Amino acid sequence: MLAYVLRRAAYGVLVVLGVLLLLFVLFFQIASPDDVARRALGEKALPEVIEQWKANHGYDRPLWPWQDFSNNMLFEHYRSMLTFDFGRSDADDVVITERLRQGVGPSLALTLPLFVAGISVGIVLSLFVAFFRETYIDRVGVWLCVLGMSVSILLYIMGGQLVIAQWLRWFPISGFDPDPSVVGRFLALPLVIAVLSGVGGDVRFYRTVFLEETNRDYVRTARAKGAGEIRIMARHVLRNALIPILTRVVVAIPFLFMGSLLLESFFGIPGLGSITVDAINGNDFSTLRTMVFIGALLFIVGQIATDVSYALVDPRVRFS
Amino acid sequence: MSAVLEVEGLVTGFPSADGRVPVVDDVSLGIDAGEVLALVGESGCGKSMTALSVMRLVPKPGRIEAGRIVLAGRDLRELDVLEMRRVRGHEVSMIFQEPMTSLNPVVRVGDQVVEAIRLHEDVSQAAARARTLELFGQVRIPDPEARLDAYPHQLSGGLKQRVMIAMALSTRPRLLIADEPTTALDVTIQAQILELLRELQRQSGSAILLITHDLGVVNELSDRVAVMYAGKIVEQGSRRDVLGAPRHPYTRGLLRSIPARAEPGAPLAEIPGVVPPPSEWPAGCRFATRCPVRFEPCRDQLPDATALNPGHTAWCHDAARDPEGGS
Amino acid sequence: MSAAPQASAEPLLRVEALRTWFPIHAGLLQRVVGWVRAVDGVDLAVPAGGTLALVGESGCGKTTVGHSILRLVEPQEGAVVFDGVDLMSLSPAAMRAYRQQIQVVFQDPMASLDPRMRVRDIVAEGMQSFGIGTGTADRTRRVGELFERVQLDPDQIWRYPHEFSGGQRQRIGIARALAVEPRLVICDEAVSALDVSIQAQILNLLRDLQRELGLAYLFITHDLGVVRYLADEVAVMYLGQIVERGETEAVFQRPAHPYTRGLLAAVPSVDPERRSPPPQVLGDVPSPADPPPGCRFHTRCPEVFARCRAEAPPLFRVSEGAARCFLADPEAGSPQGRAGP
Amino acid sequence: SNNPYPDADTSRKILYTNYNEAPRTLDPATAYTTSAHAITGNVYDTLLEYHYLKRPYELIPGLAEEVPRAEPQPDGSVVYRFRLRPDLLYQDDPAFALGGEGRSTRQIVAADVAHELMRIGDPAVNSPVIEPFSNIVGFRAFSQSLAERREADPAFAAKPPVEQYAGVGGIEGVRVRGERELEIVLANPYPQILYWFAMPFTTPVPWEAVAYYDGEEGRPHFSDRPVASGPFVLEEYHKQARMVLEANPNWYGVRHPEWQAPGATYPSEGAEGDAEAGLLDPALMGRPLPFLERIEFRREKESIPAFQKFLQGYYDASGIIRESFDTVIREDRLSPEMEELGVRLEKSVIPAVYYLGFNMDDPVVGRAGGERARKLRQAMSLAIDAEEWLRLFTNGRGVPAQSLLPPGLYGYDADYENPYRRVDLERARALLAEAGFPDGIDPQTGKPLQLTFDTPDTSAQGKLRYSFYVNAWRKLGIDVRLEATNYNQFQEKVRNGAYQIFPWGWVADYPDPENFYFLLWSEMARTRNQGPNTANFSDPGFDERFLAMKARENDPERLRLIQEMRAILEEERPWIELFHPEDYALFHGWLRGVKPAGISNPTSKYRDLAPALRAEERAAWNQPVIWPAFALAFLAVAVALPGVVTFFRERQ
Amino acid sequence: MEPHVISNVVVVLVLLAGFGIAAFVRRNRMWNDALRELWRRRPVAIVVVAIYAGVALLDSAAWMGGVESGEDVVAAHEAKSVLDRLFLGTQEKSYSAPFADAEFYGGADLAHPGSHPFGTDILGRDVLYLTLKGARVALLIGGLTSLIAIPLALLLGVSAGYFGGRLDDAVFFLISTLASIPGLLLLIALIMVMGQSTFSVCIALGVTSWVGLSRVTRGETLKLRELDYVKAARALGVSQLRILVRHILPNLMHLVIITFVLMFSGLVLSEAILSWLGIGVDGSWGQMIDQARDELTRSPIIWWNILASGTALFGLLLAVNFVGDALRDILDPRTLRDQP
Ligand SMILES: Nc1ncnc2c1ncn2[C@@H]1O[C@H](COP(=O)(O)OP(=O)(O)OP(=O)(O)O)[C@@H](O)[C@H]1O
Ligand SMILES: Nc1ncnc2c1ncn2[C@@H]1O[C@H](COP(=O)(O)OP(=O)(O)OP(=O)(O)O)[C@@H](O)[C@H]1O
Ligand SMILES: [Mg+2]
Ligand SMILES: [Mg+2]
Repeated sequence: MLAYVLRRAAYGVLVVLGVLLLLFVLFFQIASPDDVARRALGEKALPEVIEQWKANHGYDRPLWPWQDFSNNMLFEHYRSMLTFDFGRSDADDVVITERLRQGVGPSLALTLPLFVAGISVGIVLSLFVAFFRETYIDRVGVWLCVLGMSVSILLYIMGGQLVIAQWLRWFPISGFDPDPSVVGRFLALPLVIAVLSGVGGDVRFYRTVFLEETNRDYVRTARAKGAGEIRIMARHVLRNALIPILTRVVVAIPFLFMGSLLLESFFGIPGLGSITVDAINGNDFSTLRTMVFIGALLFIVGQIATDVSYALVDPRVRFS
Repeated sequence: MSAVLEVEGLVTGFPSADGRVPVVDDVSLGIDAGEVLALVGESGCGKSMTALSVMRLVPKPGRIEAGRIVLAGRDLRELDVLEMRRVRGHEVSMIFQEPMTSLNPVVRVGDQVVEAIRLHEDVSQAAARARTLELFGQVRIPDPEARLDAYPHQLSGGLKQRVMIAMALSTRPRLLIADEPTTALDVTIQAQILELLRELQRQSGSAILLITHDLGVVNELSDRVAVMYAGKIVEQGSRRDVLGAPRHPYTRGLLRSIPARAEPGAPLAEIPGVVPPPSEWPAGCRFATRCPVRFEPCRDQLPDATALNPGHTAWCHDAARDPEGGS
Repeated sequence: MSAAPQASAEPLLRVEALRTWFPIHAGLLQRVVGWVRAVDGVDLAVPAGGTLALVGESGCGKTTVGHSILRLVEPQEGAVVFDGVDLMSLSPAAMRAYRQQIQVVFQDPMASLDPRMRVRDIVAEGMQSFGIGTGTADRTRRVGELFERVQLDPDQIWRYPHEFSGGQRQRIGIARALAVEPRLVICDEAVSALDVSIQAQILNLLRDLQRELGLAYLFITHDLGVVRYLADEVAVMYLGQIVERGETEAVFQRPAHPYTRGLLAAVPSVDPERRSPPPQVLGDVPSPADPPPGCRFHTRCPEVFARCRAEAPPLFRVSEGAARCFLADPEAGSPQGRAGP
Repeated sequence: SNNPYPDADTSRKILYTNYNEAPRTLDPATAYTTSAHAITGNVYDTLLEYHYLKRPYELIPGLAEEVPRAEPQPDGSVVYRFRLRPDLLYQDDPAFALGGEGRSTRQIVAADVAHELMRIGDPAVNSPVIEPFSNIVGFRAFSQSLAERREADPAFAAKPPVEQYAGVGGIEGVRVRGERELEIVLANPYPQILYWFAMPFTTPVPWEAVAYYDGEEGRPHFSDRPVASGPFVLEEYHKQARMVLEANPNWYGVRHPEWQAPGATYPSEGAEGDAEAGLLDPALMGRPLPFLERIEFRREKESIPAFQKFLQGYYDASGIIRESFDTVIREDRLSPEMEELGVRLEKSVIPAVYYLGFNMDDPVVGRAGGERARKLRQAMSLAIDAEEWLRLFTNGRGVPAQSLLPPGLYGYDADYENPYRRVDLERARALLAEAGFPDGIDPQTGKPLQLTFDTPDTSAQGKLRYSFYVNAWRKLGIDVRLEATNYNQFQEKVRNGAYQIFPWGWVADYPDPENFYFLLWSEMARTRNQGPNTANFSDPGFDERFLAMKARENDPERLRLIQEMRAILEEERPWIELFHPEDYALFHGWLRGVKPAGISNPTSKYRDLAPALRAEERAAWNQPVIWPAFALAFLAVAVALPGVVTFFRERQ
Repeated sequence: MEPHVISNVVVVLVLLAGFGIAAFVRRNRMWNDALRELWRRRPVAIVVVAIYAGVALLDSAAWMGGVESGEDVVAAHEAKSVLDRLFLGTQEKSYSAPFADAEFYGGADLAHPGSHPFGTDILGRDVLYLTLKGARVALLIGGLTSLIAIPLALLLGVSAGYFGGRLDDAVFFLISTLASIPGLLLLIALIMVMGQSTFSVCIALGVTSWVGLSRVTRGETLKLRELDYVKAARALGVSQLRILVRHILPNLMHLVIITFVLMFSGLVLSEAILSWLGIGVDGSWGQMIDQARDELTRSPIIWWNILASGTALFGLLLAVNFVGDALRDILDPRTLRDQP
């Protein structure tokens, strides 16, 4: 088991290194440091200011090791990323780590409940439709799911803001305040919208998984034992279904990140997603590449975590 | 002896493009206490559906359409869902063909047996566990204590089948249905399982409905045999009668095509053709399309039961024509 | 016996000391931490026009032997001498020519036919590959002939596999093998998945084909009834090794290895007057990744004694064949120090 | 509840407003955007200010005791003498411990202003406004010697900046005469210099703050941490989410209300119409500033939520950010719904001009094209209907521009009509034919003349806006391709001179025509000198008049020069002047003392609000509508229930 | 070459490909049956998809000339598609509500009163026209992207799965690396690097979406490689390439089709998000939705723009999702088995 975890982790590290190489090519080779400097400083910047800025931001070295082995951007890129010393923003000189620190709180405040709510609502609803399989409830459910999946999240957000916040006035239309007395008000609407927009696809997927499981032989065995339908669903099917569901959940981690890009921007939540969108709009390459890296890192860690939790859920993996 | 299970005129059908197809058609069976009835027949002839009908576990959209299934005096078709649930696993248990997939892969095997016990008896976890341990000993699982906490994939096929048997016997059912319990196993393992079933049956006195397509297995374990072909029972009788003096041409053909019975080097007797799919069943005798001795009425007339020896019945126009006959 | 092979002649196929191990990967760098000894020193011979049956329990390596002969998996060592040529030494290109002479029929009649191809194309594929036939039309004609030969309706050659029944599909598999005019056919559990009545049809067909075409069969099965009916010689396999080999009748009448005896005893009887005695061989086959030391069978052997646990027996010659058991060791004399069963 | 603020804050005098993009820097020497000035303007006090109400703009003393007069010197130079008020304090800040153990604040002195001027001259600070200050004697020399000394002497470069400034002897034309006296010596007349002293660039900056907030050891950077001399203190600065200003207890207006200083007292006289607008409310007049306890800027990236929150009463004012004002005005007036809410509308023309520029370096549309290109530009100018554009995209907010000068500036002539700034397609077609492009056909290709229109906005809305111009030109048969890139790529193009037509705008730094005409001065050419003359316009006659105009006070001669330059532009058409935007700011009834400033000039200290009224209105406007939730739940149950019931009833 | 010529060539190619596929399907019983079944289950959805495709084709076939030189002089010199010609001269000055007779603001008379079923947009263009034009963009996004992604995914996935070893390790590593970067971020980074154009959006979408498909094909190939019929082909001496082409690829096709159809909606939805970020494709529904955002705060509200583009997007995705769903049931034996 431990060896398994280690092996997964080692591969994860390898992938992290690969991601960093990709980022390097994209952000250093293709978008050159001179461009970045000029974008940050504006056009009036004198050449010496640009040089100074490049030096301050560590952009003043040759790119590749074969140009200068001891002092090059590639190794520096790896070093800074792997030590979480992301340097300063290209756009406004803010220490990126500091900015991330500020963004993590609001992001987690949104994504964690979203994660939990999304999964649990999805599972509960899909158990419901799977339980009533082959009745009109199931069919109506699947219809609604496909319907829900066909709507762009932009429309969900715009519609949600219009109807729930503007017309019904249940929640603030946007914003964020970490003050515990009000934070819930801000998160409620994005949560409802995100869950609503994602639930269609989730339910459809989970339902397929549940149905697949309910057709397995061991379910027949359980029935032959005299177990009731609800017990079968809860005790037998759910646990087995957890395995494919876990995969889906991890696949959802970057989507969570991506979803929060939109949600946070629309709802003015100053989290990582907002920071990313600002970085995109402001051509802030250092922040953008940090966010891409963090996103990838989250995903990789999440994947390792799933594989490990697989092992916990699925004894076939645990004991192999 | 009193009948444990009495099935009368059972019809189980599936919907298809042209109406409902009865894959089990007017099947009647009876099993006495302590008796082993073997149901044999080729793949797809409806053996499993018969068994699942008894359990009322026919998969949707299949449905039991007619007939009575009387278990110890109660017609199971009259029971409501909750009552039926109490019957399953308690009065009738079932072992399936595939030990590999019939156990829940993520639950420890001990717990699966414990669940079976506690579903029907109000006993503590510990007591049920103790019973399970005892059962594991009974089914000859080596090192039962350790195996209680094993997961299915950690056990070999033979052991898994033993667990299934332990689970089926855990509530001392009146009737045990074994649907091809050894088909997936190697001969040496099969021999051990058959031996085990034989012994357990002697001890507990449960009636067993053994479903198989292997006439060897039939011979090893059963007291009486019912041969099924295309949804209908074609011959029924004691083991000796059916295997030793079969009267239905299908049973005869079946026995003759077994290589072990054949003379090495000589061509095997074969039944030409294949079992027709339900949609192509002839109106008369279902075997008529392949029968070497068919004659006029076979094609359009359903054969009646022809009693031969006491307890030996064949549904065949030929047997009816010549009750003494036989080759 | 009608088709007794000439014992002296060089067999069509000779397998010597064949070893095929599958690596088990684990650890940080997917290092090989162990080996599944699927085939671990197997010797066999299939005479031209004869039938060798390879029997054994599930997982003992029968299929791997078959695939190793065809080099569908690459064996680690050993020789596969076909018609005097060691196939192992051939380049892939040279091997290709020999593939025409050895064909295989698989167990699962559904999985062995490409569901997206018409059966005509399935059967003709080998002909095309080896340049048999002069063109598309010619090949189609040949496919029709083959269909007749395996007792299928030649009008059905344009159908897809799923439109056939299990027995018919197996006939298509046989037709595909025959299409390239092989000399040896490896039948890997070719009848196991079929009902007895259908199985009988296929067995008869295989027999007839052998007579007509002089085919040799390596017949892999676990059904001893089939073995006895069909095979001239039999090799019993246990955990990657041949434990006994000999002429079929001799092995059935006088099995020399306790495993063979157990196997034969375990076959349920179909004689209503007779039921099998309680089984002698108990327990399960050990894992080929971690075979027991000494004699591989000693964990289940009713006649095990001390030497079995310590020492791996070689193949000893017995009357008409060979057995890998110290009980058959002519030098040991009376088995001393024999432990109770 | 949809109240985005803690309920406890309801009764406090907190002004809620919003921003779109956080300022990149709050360093007064470099901050040059409206969004930055919203903070720096309130936090940093300047020597001079604008009168809050009077128009045209009038300078009043701020930290200075009075507005200095120009004192021409015999050698042609001009001296301005500033005198600071006594007893001015900075906000409390740990940085002051650098000047003496335990100190938390100190007096504001003239040397601090000089320090800031030197920072502007410091090349390392990279201030965007070096050019106007170069009029100060010795300013350029200071920059140069600083750069040279740093280059030559690494030990010098490592010293704190103040010591470096002292080391090169400061700026010759900036003389500190004691704690409160400061003299500025200009080499030549440049009357506009005083306006610069009403902008945050010239605020006193304590050297301690610059030295202390260096971004090291967890201390923020000075650009993120202003040290206030003004009415408000930056209390919280979370760029992504919010910025909070609190009243500064150390501000002279708070500590010395008895002075009745003009920069710390609500004015008692104003411009025409102010009385009607309630700006001369006796409850406000003469009262000491500031009125507000606190100002909260909340980040709103999207305009819809921001505006909705305004409607719900959670923002006190709206429509201040230029980019996001698609408001709710009908036919130039507030809609009835708005009026019902008690919202007030303040219109004001912003001293700004929006235009479409031609790159005069371009061979087709520019100088090299000679007469032909001029006719083309004239024709294209005649096709653009700015009024229609305003009607479509800004609800008519804005004054169609006839020249580059916005109303309210010296030299603006409301009666002037530019012959090329009306729509006359006939004439345009004729000009086009004269230019050699009959019906827009380029004789070289035989196809419609193809030009590119480079825009810095890739948003969908942006594309729509710019399509308007493209469609207009298509009527002439000119095929203009829209090349939308993001702002930075656009700048890249501009830097490389790879553009033909571009949209741009300019907001006045100070209310003087010089601040507009310099945009076409050849010295300011973008491609050559990286100046703001993005059209790369260069005309000797224009340059000559510009330099003359720049050096003059407002007099008839200056007016004449302005008109001559206008005539040159009218004919040459380097720009198609579009409009002068109008700011339609919306305010809730509870907000008082609001007058739009137009030019970048902080006015928060003049604002007052009535929290009780606000709380009442908010409560009335924000009753949640709950029944749909029940209806939805009922519907779901009603749909599912029969199925559930039959499912459980089903017997086999 | 002129863009409209390319576009016309593409139309011809698409039509030819369509006929080719139809001919193939007609001959191939299996696909024929599958399509018949699909038609039986989802006639409406298929018709809807066909309508969208038809509109897209109508907007792709373009030629010069035959245009009256009206207000827009340049238009006479530009190639116009069939769709353009149908809506020629429907321009108004600004907003008008559906079927209105007068301008929405100001109430000036319209040039074509009552003839705009979805109203007009701020520049007076007919919204129905713009919405229909969006179909071409949507299909272009899906089509061009899949033209990039599918061959790439098949090439790498199949060869990695089939040949295994180093190649598989390398491809698997590439897949893991690309897959671990959140799709949208990678998309954004690529577009920012390549510069924004329809083509680069499609390339970026292709690069980010081939990974999923490649993973599926690799896994399936690994499975297929071990199947008896592939082994039989190897035993018959069939060449590797032929095995790939004759046995592996056809047995992957259903997966490719299912994945593609399900991917399609993802692509179009992603484009909408990109549009919101200002890096989308010109003329897409995403862009129309984004343009309509501010209009929702106008008072009175301008609702027809977002309704038209939102509905068009929704309708296409709904139909595609329904078709994809049914296709999956029909083609994928795994889920087939699941139907009890
Ligand atoms: N879900 C189903 N839908 C339609 N027909 C079915 C279904 N399940 C079984 N059948 C049909 O019912 C018939 C009887 O099936 P059953 O499983 O009882 O056969 P069996 O005798 O047990 O065969 P085997 O030996 O293969 O287990 C078969 O012809 C089969 O085609
Ligand atoms: N590709 C492979 N990689 C690793 N192990 C393998 C592989 N193929 C077979 N094995 C293992 O080798 C052993 C022998 O397998 P093989 O398939 O040859 O057995 P068999 O005798 O044909 O069994 P069966 O009767 O079940 O077909 C088994 O333990 C199997 O798990
Ligand atoms: Mg069955
Ligand atoms: Mg095998």
